[in-house]
Amino acid sequence: MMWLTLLMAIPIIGTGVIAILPKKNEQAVKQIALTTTLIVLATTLAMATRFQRDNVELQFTEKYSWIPSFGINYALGIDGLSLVLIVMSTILVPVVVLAGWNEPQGGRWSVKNYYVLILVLETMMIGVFAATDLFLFYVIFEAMLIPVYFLIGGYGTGERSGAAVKFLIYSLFGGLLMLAAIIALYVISSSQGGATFDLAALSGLQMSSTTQNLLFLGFFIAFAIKAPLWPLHTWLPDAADSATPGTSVLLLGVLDKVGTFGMIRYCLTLFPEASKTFTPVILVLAVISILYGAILAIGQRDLKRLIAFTSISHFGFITMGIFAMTSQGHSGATLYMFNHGFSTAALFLIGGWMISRRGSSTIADFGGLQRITPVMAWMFFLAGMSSLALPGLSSFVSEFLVLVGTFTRYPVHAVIATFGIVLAALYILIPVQKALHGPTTPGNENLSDLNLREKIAIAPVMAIIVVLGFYPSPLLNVINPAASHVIAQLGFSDPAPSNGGK
Amino acid sequence: MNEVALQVGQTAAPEALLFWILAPLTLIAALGMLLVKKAVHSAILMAFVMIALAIFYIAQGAPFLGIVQIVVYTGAVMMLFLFILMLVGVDSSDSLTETIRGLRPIAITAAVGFGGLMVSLLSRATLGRSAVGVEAANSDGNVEGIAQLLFSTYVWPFEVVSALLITAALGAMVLAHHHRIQERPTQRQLSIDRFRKDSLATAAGLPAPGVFARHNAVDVPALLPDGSPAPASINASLKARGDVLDSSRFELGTVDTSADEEK
Amino acid sequence: MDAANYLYLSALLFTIGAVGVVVRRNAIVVFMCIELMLNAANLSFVTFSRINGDLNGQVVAFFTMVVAACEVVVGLAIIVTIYRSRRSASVDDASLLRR
Amino acid sequence: MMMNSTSIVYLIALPLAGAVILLLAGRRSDKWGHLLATALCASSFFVGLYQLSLMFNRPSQERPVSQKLFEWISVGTFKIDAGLLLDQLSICFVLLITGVGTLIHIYSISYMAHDPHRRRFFAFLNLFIAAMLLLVLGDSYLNLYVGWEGVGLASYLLIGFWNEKPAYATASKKAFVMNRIGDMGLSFAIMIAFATMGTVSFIGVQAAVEQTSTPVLTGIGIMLLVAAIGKSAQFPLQAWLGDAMAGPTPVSALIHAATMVTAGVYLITRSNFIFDAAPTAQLLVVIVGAITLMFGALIGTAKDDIKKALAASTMSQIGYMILCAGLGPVGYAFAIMHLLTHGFFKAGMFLGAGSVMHGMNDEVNMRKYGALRKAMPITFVTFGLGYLAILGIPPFAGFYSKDMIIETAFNAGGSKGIILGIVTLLGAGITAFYMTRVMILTFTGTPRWDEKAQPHESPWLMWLPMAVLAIGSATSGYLLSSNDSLVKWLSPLFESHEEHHELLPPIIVSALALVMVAIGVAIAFLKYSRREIDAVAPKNVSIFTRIAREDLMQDRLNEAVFMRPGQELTKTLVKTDAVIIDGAVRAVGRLTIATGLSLRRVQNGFVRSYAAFILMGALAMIVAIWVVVQ
Amino acid sequence: MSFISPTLDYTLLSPILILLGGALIGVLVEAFISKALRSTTQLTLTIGTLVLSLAQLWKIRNEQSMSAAMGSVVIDGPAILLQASILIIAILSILVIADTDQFTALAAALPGSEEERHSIRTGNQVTEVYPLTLFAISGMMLFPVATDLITLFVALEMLSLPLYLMAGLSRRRRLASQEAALKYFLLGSFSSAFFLFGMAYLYGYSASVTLAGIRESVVGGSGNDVLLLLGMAFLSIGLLFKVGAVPFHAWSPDVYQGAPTPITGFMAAATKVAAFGAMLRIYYTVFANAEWSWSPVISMIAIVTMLFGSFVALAQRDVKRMLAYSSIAHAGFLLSGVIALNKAGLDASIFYLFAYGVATVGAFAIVTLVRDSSGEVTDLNRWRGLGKRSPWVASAFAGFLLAFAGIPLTSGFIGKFSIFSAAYESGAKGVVFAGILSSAVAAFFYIRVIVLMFFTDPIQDGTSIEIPSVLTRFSIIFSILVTIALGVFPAPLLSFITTLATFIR
Repeated sequence: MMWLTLLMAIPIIGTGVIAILPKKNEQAVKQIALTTTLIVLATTLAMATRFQRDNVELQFTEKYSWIPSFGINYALGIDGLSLVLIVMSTILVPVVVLAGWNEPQGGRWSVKNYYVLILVLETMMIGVFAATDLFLFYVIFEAMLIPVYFLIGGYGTGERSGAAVKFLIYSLFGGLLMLAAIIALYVISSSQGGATFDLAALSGLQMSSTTQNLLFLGFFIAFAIKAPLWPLHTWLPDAADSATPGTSVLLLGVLDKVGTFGMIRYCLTLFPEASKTFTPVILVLAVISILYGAILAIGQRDLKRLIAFTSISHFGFITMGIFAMTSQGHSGATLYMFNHGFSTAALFLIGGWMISRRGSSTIADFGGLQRITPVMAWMFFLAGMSSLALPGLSSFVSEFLVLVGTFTRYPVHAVIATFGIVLAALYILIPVQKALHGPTTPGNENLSDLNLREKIAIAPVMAIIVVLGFYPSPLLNVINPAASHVIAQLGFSDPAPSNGGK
Repeated sequence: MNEVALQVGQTAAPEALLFWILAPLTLIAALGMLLVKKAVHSAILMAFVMIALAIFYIAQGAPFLGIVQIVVYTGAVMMLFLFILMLVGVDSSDSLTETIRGLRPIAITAAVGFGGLMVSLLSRATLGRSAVGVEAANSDGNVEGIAQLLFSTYVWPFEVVSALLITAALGAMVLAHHHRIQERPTQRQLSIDRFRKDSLATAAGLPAPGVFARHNAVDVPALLPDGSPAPASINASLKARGDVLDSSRFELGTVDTSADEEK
Repeated sequence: MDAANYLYLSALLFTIGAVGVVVRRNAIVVFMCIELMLNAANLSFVTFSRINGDLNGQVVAFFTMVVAACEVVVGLAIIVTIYRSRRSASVDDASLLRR
Repeated sequence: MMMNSTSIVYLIALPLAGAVILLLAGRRSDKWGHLLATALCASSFFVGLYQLSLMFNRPSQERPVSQKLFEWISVGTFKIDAGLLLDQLSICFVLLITGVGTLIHIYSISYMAHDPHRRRFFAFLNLFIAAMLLLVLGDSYLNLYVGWEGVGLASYLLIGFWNEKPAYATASKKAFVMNRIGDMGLSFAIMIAFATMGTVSFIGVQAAVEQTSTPVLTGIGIMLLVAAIGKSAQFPLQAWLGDAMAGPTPVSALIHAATMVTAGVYLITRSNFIFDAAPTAQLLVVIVGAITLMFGALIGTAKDDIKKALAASTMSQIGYMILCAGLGPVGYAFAIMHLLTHGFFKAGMFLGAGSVMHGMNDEVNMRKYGALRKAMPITFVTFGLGYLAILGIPPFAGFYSKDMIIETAFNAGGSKGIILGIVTLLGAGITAFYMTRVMILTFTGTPRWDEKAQPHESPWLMWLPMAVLAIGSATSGYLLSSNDSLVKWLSPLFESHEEHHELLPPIIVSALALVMVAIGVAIAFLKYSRREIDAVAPKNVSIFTRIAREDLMQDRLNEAVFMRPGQELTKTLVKTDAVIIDGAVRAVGRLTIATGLSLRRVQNGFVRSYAAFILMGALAMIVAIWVVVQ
Repeated sequence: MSFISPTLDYTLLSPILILLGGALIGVLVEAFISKALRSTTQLTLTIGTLVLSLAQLWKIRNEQSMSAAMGSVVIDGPAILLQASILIIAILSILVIADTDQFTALAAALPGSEEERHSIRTGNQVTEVYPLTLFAISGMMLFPVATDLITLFVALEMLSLPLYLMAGLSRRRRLASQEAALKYFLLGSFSSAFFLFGMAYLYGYSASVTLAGIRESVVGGSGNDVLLLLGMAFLSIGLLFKVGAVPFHAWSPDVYQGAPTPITGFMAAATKVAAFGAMLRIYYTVFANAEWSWSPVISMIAIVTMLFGSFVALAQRDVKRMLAYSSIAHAGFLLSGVIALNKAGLDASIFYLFAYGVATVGAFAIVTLVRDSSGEVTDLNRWRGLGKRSPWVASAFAGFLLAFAGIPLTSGFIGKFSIFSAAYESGAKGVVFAGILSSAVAAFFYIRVIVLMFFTDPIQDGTSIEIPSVLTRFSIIFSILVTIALGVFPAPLLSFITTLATFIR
């Protein structure tokens, strides 16, 4: 059964249905969109149950010739890493649809367009994680920019068009560098027994170390822009500031993961030697991202920008985990991707509700929400706790795994990065104090608490945050084989306990 | 010319004499084309160059081309040029001062560099085969030889060129052909119209353009007694071209009488 | 006397024609300079025809003349049209299109 | 092989269930929430008692039991089970936490009766109990870490319970952040342990200690100490504790006196195997303890806020425990003993303070008290018993535990022993001074009440727990030390290589201590009992008093060293990000456009220029050919 | 010396002959059909001719011949492909050209004269554009298949002369339009003079005017290379001028802007195919063995062209000028296909030419639709909020722009990818890198237009979207469909090209 193609097709079918609906009938459009995303979710979960978790090979593979002259295939397949990210994406989309029920109203275009964009984006999100053909991956990687661009520019607030352009230009620039590297890979592959874009075949190519280093950089810079790594991050705060909360969730929660996903799937597998060469630099950048993102988050006055900067810090952790080259670091990073999706989703969605109710995103405009809108306030608090990686909540497991995994090989980096957890306490508790605590600020008195729809939307996110904090095994069991496979392929094994040299 | 490779063998002395007399003259004429102010002089010089070239053609065993050059080029094409020059104004002359900044040095550099390098390069060229001379090819007669090629080997481009000629004719027609909009009124008709039409306001003729005291060019409207400009005083096609000066400048404002008061 | 001399002459005439296009402002003179360049090329063709000992070069020169004639028709028509609209044959006056 | 148990988890599950139910049920549980919470806490206490009884019935080596719940994290060799470990040490804590916890639940029913959010308060209390139990029951450092941060969270929530007051909200944030600094130490310890030993469970680490080099152990030890410093408000991370008094008084009693703040002591005693093998770390522990002991005591002398005075005292008393725990195998048991007795008497006193505040319209300034003895006799008695206990007057609890510590300090040997002995003795004296001051200012002398104040005794729901704790304060010392019962109970856990080098005989130490106490009490009487107390704190006081009132400048120091530079750094970086990094990006954009604009000028509209381009292009080509031909 | 009677293979030449025949009939139509019927007749005739020619081309798609016209014309795979591209682009363009509102009512009338007004009133039309276009198309068809220098030169002039004329036929801004014609004409003849001069040297070098003869000399020539190098350089100038490569590009922004927009679209798309077609043939077959000499120069030009086009496009405020610079940049990209000098490069170039041509026609067709009361609005600032007023038109335009920018799932991406990979394969890494860099810059201005259309609010200045005629609409829809289809399923076309595209020598 073509599970992955089916997954990608369902949203497209939904798009078709929405397209034939009259523009006026917004409710029907929304309901169809929600139903479609829920069907996708159900199908994903059905697929996930059939996933053989100890099998490190790609599963649910499909392969059809697409452009034979270049050896390009429509090839899909997933391993634990992709599965986890696909599951995350398909959970987040219905949540976003439900949570942002009234979001598209403020847009430049119709509600219908909004959901068409969202559904198209969902197809691409599944495709980008499932692609096992480099060309297919790149096509989706770039094409994804377009719906997001229109989502930010068309339905955002404030300086939305500027932010959308900045996002697009940044991403396109990275994408073009990657294209150069892809072209080089293609040419090299065709000189070594047949042009191909098959991931497995490409990873066996012979390259001089200079070539490998250059190509690695081409890929890595593209991914580092996506998963914003210092100093390529400046598009993110602007984009998050302007986008609707729902878009921000998809942008930070899913799209940016393509960056970190790509680092594992493409940078490490295709260029093992170059990965090793660049590891020291990347780790330093990751550590800078962690601290820099955190410090800047502390310095923000705007709630959305603050959340964006926390994500920069979190992506620093993920990158660090990936390049620590230990199974703990890798599994932790993958798990972190999943968890970050939900904690950021929670922060953005609840923050978005706060902002839309108050009509301002300046933190100082809030105050005393805990008494006016207790449910919303406590949900925000819980999301914040997840973001600062409180033990017992999901992010802790991943963050700690990353730190431990890094420490065993790169103790200094891990130690410096750990200071991030103190900064995390500050960047979460400062907005909590200003927005939720303290006396009620004038203008807030009549804010309404979450309604039933919003509660239903946020409930699964919260549940995942709490449950995975205590019981991450189901996910880890899926992630571990894939993670150790990558590590082993690179020729790394976890450092043995050193006993301090005794 | 020392080891130059393009050895064709020494040609007959008369040809050399012809060349050394005519070639400098040709060059001078060509240079003159650039340096004379009047376009018509350029055209005359150009005609001279063409005739000189025709002579060279004949000298080099291409009598047919030489004749065509004189008949078609000098006779037809150059005459067309002159014809158009007449149309445009035979006295029209260029100022030779350069108005585009930086172009003069570029032109001089290009002239010197291009010419010098071309000569230098040609002097280095070798062919690696000996020159043949056109006598053998002309054995059946130059015209016949050319005809042979034209109507067998090059029949396709020859046919296609006809399309080119049609294009040119069509193009010239598109750009030049006027449709007769209406019957041109006869003198008689005009005269009748002048007096028998709607009003007699213009029976004495339209006002002449220009204001003597301030500005008397044809593109300046005359002023009516109330000081406002008279639109009818301007030629319609000037108006259509937008070449009319803004008439408001010439409206009578408050008359400056300060000088009078002083007295 | 070397046939190559014709080639030098041709090159120089071509150069003069090319420079003329750049320095002259009257559209008709500019166009004549272009004709000069074509003629220079023809001279080369005829000379090479002699060196190579075949008539192909002469045929090319013949074609060139025909083509040049067509070009002249079209070109002069354009120049006349623009002169009629603008009352000027200076190429420098035709510089509306720049931004 | 350790015995398995299936019932340990209920200790945690019961209060946790309470917290979850109360939080999710929301307002619907307002009516019965506090009762449920109290009941669940109490049942947890009874489970604890049941476990104790089971333990008694087993021979001492088989007493520890464990329970594996599920596999929590497993990646490569990093395998952490959600596992619990109940041994002689943790059961002490379990009983203290649930016992004192239950009493404080009961107390709070009445104390918080008029608060609209009482239910939430109880939910947080239950959450705290659950987290604290997880802290002491976790079988690995990582499990402990979960509880460790969990109590931090509960503490944060409870300190900030009345967060509509900005100062309280700030206090809670401060507590959390400073705790996190300590937590970072714990993270480091865990990371080092995993990297060097490959395990982070207590048993595993204990087994691996022998193969591990001393520098590593010292590192782990120091990092654990950092954790303890943060959680137990030791020098230099002590500043949050005073502010933490912003929380409701029962919270101060439970979390910031009896249980959470002593978690540092638990961590050090739990990690005895590491510290035993890392003398440098151990020495640092002692030094930190000694400094904090004096630090807290000195602050205590200057505080007019009854809760802050008690908080300072807590800090100081925990300093005693930490010091003692740093003295190695001989000290662990005594540290625990003091911890337990302190739990009783300090909780009792805090509840007493709460009772006083309850009767005095939430007034905390002792200068506005006076002569409350008659108005609230029960409070006076229970507080008084606690007072006697903390002073170390025989036969009250403090006498046994504190004397042991002083004795152990003297016995530490060499100049270290002498210094530590003197410090602990001095501390005892100062403690006597400031506690007597508290007693005098609060209960004796003339009333300095506000007009509106109508002091009255608290209802029985409040005084009953106070009474129970007072009884504990009076008797627990004797019960725990008779027959060395606690020491023997704990001894299987601690490697004891007894090396007694008694500097002074116990009796002399006791005598010295009592003399110091007497001196302290006497000075306090002389200073506060014989003349009128100002209702407003006098301004023209010595520099020392002023420094002491400012908590020995700790906040100013933090502000100057960390906060200000931190804020500056943040501001600078925010600016840098906008101006330099984003600026560079924008500059590239602008440069691109500028390049386009300047190149556009080439297109000047003149056909002759265009022809010149072509000619120049041709010239360039010819030049290239010429170069090639050369 | 006896006369060899010439033989022409009329089947193979039929596509071109049909066009010439159609054009001649068109001329007759001008003479004999009444004004009222003329424009319909011409349109039908022209489309019929083009379709017939295309059908004929399809029939001979697998033919190969060097001697179709006494060795003047070669018919091979690339020839068929290029001719087909030109024809398809021509059909699309004709549909847009059919919107006669773009053309002056009477070219001979003075701008603003009573005569002109009268012509407009009476609905007079310059229907001569149809035969002129057909002549231009025949020239374009001939250009890439010519195998001797004479045919090459004649074809070059034949495609140019009608374009010179048509550039001056705009209905609005006639002075600018005439200026465009003058500039195009002067510079065009200037560059053909270079072309001719280059031919002379090649003839001198090889003693042959056929490409095959020149090739032989290049492969096994005995003299030195001076004449070859000069010949190549001057010939290249002519070709590079036609494709609009820097520094021979300067005509294109002015001419694109001044010419009637449908002609601009036709010219930008079809001329490029023809010129690159000829260039590919010449470089791949004739000059291939002298690669050492021209490759660095062309690489240099390609790099400069890409960068210059992209950077200057950024600074444009007029949509037609912007597209002109964009086409300059694309000429640079296409040159990398010439540099590649391998099969992949040939395939990629042909694909790119077709994809780019179709998108270009579509883009310019859309430009014709944005008007105010006085005609087309090409000022970008007045395109603000177009997405709001007519989302479909704006979306289609955005689609073309994205294709130009080379965003995946558009034909532009596949084209860019294939051409760059071919260039990379041949070792021209610098060119590829410059291409990537300039693509990044180019993305800037394409996106700027999209932002203008979609993310800014419309200004009320009377700019409106003309409801497209059925023909224009068809052209646009077809173009956008092809653009997307070639982005998503390029395989059929690519493999078709791969099987066919081999130069025979």
